[in-house]
Amino acid sequence: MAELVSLDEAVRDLVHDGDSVALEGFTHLIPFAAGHEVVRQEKRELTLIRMTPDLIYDQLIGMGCARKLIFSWGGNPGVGSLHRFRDAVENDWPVPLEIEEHSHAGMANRYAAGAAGLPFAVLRGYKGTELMEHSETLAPITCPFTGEELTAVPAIRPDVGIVHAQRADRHGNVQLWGIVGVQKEIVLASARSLVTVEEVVDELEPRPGAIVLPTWVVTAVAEAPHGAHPSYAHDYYDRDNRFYQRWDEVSRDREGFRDWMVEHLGLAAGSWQLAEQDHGR
Amino acid sequence: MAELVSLDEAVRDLVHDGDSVALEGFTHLIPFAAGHEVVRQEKRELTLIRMTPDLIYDQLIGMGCARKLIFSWGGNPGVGSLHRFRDAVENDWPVPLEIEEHSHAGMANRYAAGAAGLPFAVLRGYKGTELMEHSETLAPITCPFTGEELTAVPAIRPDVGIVHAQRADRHGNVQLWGIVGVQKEIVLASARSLVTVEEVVDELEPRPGAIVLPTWVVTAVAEAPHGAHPSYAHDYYDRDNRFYQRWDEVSRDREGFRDWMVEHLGLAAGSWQLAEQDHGR
Amino acid sequence: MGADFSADELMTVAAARELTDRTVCFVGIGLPSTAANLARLTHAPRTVLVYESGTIGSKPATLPLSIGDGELAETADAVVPVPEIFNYWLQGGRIDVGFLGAAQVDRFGALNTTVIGDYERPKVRLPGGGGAPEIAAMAKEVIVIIRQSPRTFVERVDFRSSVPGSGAMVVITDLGVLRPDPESRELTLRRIHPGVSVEQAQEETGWDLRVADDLEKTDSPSEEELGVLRELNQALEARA
Amino acid sequence: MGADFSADELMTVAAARELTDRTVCFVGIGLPSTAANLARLTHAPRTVLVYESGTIGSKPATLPLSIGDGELAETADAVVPVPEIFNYWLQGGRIDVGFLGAAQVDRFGALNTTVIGDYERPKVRLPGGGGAPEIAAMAKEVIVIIRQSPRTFVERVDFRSSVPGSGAMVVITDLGVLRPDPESRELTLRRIHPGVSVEQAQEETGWDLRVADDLEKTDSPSEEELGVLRELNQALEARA
Repeated sequence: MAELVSLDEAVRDLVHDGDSVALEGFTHLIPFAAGHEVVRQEKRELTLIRMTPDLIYDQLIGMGCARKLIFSWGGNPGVGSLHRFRDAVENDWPVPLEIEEHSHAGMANRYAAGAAGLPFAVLRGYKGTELMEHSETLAPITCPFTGEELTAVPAIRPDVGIVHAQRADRHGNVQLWGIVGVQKEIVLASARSLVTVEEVVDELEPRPGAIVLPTWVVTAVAEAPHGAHPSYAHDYYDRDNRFYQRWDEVSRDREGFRDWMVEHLGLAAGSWQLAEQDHGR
Repeated sequence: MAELVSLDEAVRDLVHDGDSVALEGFTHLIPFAAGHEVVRQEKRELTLIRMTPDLIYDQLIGMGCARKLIFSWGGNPGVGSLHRFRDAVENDWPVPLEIEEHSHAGMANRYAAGAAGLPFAVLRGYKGTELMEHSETLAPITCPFTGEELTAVPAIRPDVGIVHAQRADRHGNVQLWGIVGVQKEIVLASARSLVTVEEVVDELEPRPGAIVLPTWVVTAVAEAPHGAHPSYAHDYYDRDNRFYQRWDEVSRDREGFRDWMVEHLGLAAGSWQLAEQDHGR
Repeated sequence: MGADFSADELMTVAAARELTDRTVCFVGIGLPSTAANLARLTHAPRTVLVYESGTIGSKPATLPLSIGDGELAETADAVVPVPEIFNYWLQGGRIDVGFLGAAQVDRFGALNTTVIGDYERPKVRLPGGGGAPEIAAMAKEVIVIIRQSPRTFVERVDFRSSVPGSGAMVVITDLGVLRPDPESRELTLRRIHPGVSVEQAQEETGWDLRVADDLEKTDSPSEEELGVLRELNQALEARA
Repeated sequence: MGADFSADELMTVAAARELTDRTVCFVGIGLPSTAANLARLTHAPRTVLVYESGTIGSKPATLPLSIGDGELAETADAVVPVPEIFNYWLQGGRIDVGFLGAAQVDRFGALNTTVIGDYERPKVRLPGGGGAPEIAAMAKEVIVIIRQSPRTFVERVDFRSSVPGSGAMVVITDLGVLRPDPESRELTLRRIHPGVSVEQAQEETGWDLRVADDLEKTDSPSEEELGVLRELNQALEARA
């Protein structure tokens, strides 16, 4: 049964330094508020997992929370680069970032395998791509019936899965609708899960296109109104496209980025002035 | 784009002697009307596929339409045996019936693999069971990452998939809700598909729990009101439990069964008086 | 056997008692469904019922007649496709207790629901495995409900349809309750129903039945248990 | 290049023209989405748009800004989970046309969207493969939209992010339209845009570009095409 707790309590209890953490939400319901809380609590050495590292991962990476990123597409959708992600990969700033790279189909299947209690998933794909040569998490596999060669990918089972949803009831049952992405998969694949919601309601009235995650597969539910901003929550608020565009400018420069984060997340300034190492080449 | 046609035309066009045909619907929306039309048109040598051969398969088997059955549970739910299925397996009446037997999980995954364009699926299961020894459609498979041994099952891709749904619009888009079973999987896995519906409507208003199969993945839609009776159509009519119970008596005896079918399906009597062979032991 | 309740009633009550509250149960139709709903309506109100038709958290007011009754969907927290129920929910390790029936059980808990006689030329063709092979393998605990006789309790099943996984197992019969010995995995009589003798249990077993040193006795069904159970069954018969 | 339309406009129109009606398109954001919607609003009204966020049959009135805009879900025939869109719909072989962009394309149609420079120590880290590797492999036809220059049309891509499958391929640039030679699979200039010379196309290619014997010329965008396209783009800018 999920506990209804505050967001800071949930992050404190569920996310530990060194954990593998997936904050998911495919273009919709991206758990920004939860990610900001991870930044505030200065979690370190995380393995961050996400199909589309969005602005929230740019922020986590830029604030030095991550040592590794597992992903399939790392850009600012419709805008361009994620500058903090690039700076980490290209220049090891603020700390080196190991990457494990897949395609969307590969990531989605890795999550599904995790949810299904399987050690791996099979798909057509990756064939002829150079990802096959750079990855220990891709392997050929042969169909025992047809002899055809396909590609296997290992299941992903994060220590913590974090998603945002529209609603929960007071028992901790969670309801979300619109683009449902991989929310269910990541909650089911993770050892612990946190769902932030726009609101807690008395009753989850059935809605077209809605899925429900029963309380007994969720570890904690925390109310976080507007918790997906600047992404959106279907039927609650729209995507803040201007924010995505402004981020290109805000994040381009290390100092400007840090100042913005300190200001907008209300961080104690001192703790974020990391000793910067010269990782330039 | 699906064509809207009459049921007899749809069965005539889509189902041919010798085809593999899956009439699916897990306990709900079982396509009885379509199955009866297959009986009426005297299709022969079919490979029938279905997780839970229900009364409709008992009827198809008893009328000599099938040469093979691929299934996972062959009983009259809550009542007992399917007598025609048993008579075919035990006594080869009216014709011998080859069987290919799986578990529910295996069948569901075989359909899912068919829908996903994969030659096989992987699951935990079957281990230690005797099905492994009696099946050419089960094989061990080793996880390339962990070395764990699991079970592979080959995809099922029927020549024809037949399901029943609540509604279609005039473009042939199909909507169904309640227990959705494996309806989507079988339509997507099949080379051709027929969906019978309770009614054709102008607009498919969104409904909680409903799924939509777009017209361009369906071959034909045929209106067949009450077409799932004696199973049920959620929000249209309930399961006819008495029919299921009466079937036990009706189907117990070969003559009585044939008489019932001739009478209730309005069959021309002559064509069904097959030369009975003595397959008794 | 007491005069105030039938053997089936006792079996159902004994099975219901195996369920503790907040348990997630994967339920088949028939006695298992009756037992799980009896538990939900008596001592274990927060039992979560999962049916293989894809309904999660169903709270039927009356007993379903088939595993896919409309009421199971209407009262569920979620309805998911059948591949998902087997993959994400059962295989995903989320099921605490799976209920199974069988035509035969052997000394080590293998179940036969497939054939009596030879597989290729069976004397009796039974329905088959259905969801049972994976339920037996994946549920954290398996509760088997079966009437005990030399024909059902056999040294060797005619066909191994399902075999126990790494989870716990309990076999509930009309005579008593059996569990595998922790070492040998052999089914051992742990509890005996009121009015049944150890000799009787041994006579109705097709192998040399082991009996626990600390054999316990099943409590007779309480008035509440019998009352709820009979109400459930009467409502079921009225609808059938 | 004509004075009445930009190179991007011409590219988008040329891409839209590749779509015949009733085509099922797997669409990414940016020029591909613009081209597919342009086709839907002009000559191919029954084009089915599938976005990798899981929306099937979206009919947006305005161009989406991200691949998962709410309007895509609201106007869709169906919204499915992301694993399903890749497994049942793309891998299932149901996509007629997939649109792709890239930073580099090579002589044989391999695409790079991953890095400029070395993979381990990249000069420029690009977003990566996303949905492209499977789109390239599984769609019946792949339309690549890319501006042509010696830096983008390279003899050898820095990283093979996606490689063509067994389907057809067409590469649409600001200079012309290329297709693989049926025998050698080498990208060959098949059509040239108005105001562009063959020499110019060859200069902007990092290998010795083959030109079709029957080289065709692209028609200039029609008034209708330009009108609809500009309306789409203006509405997009107003919302951004």
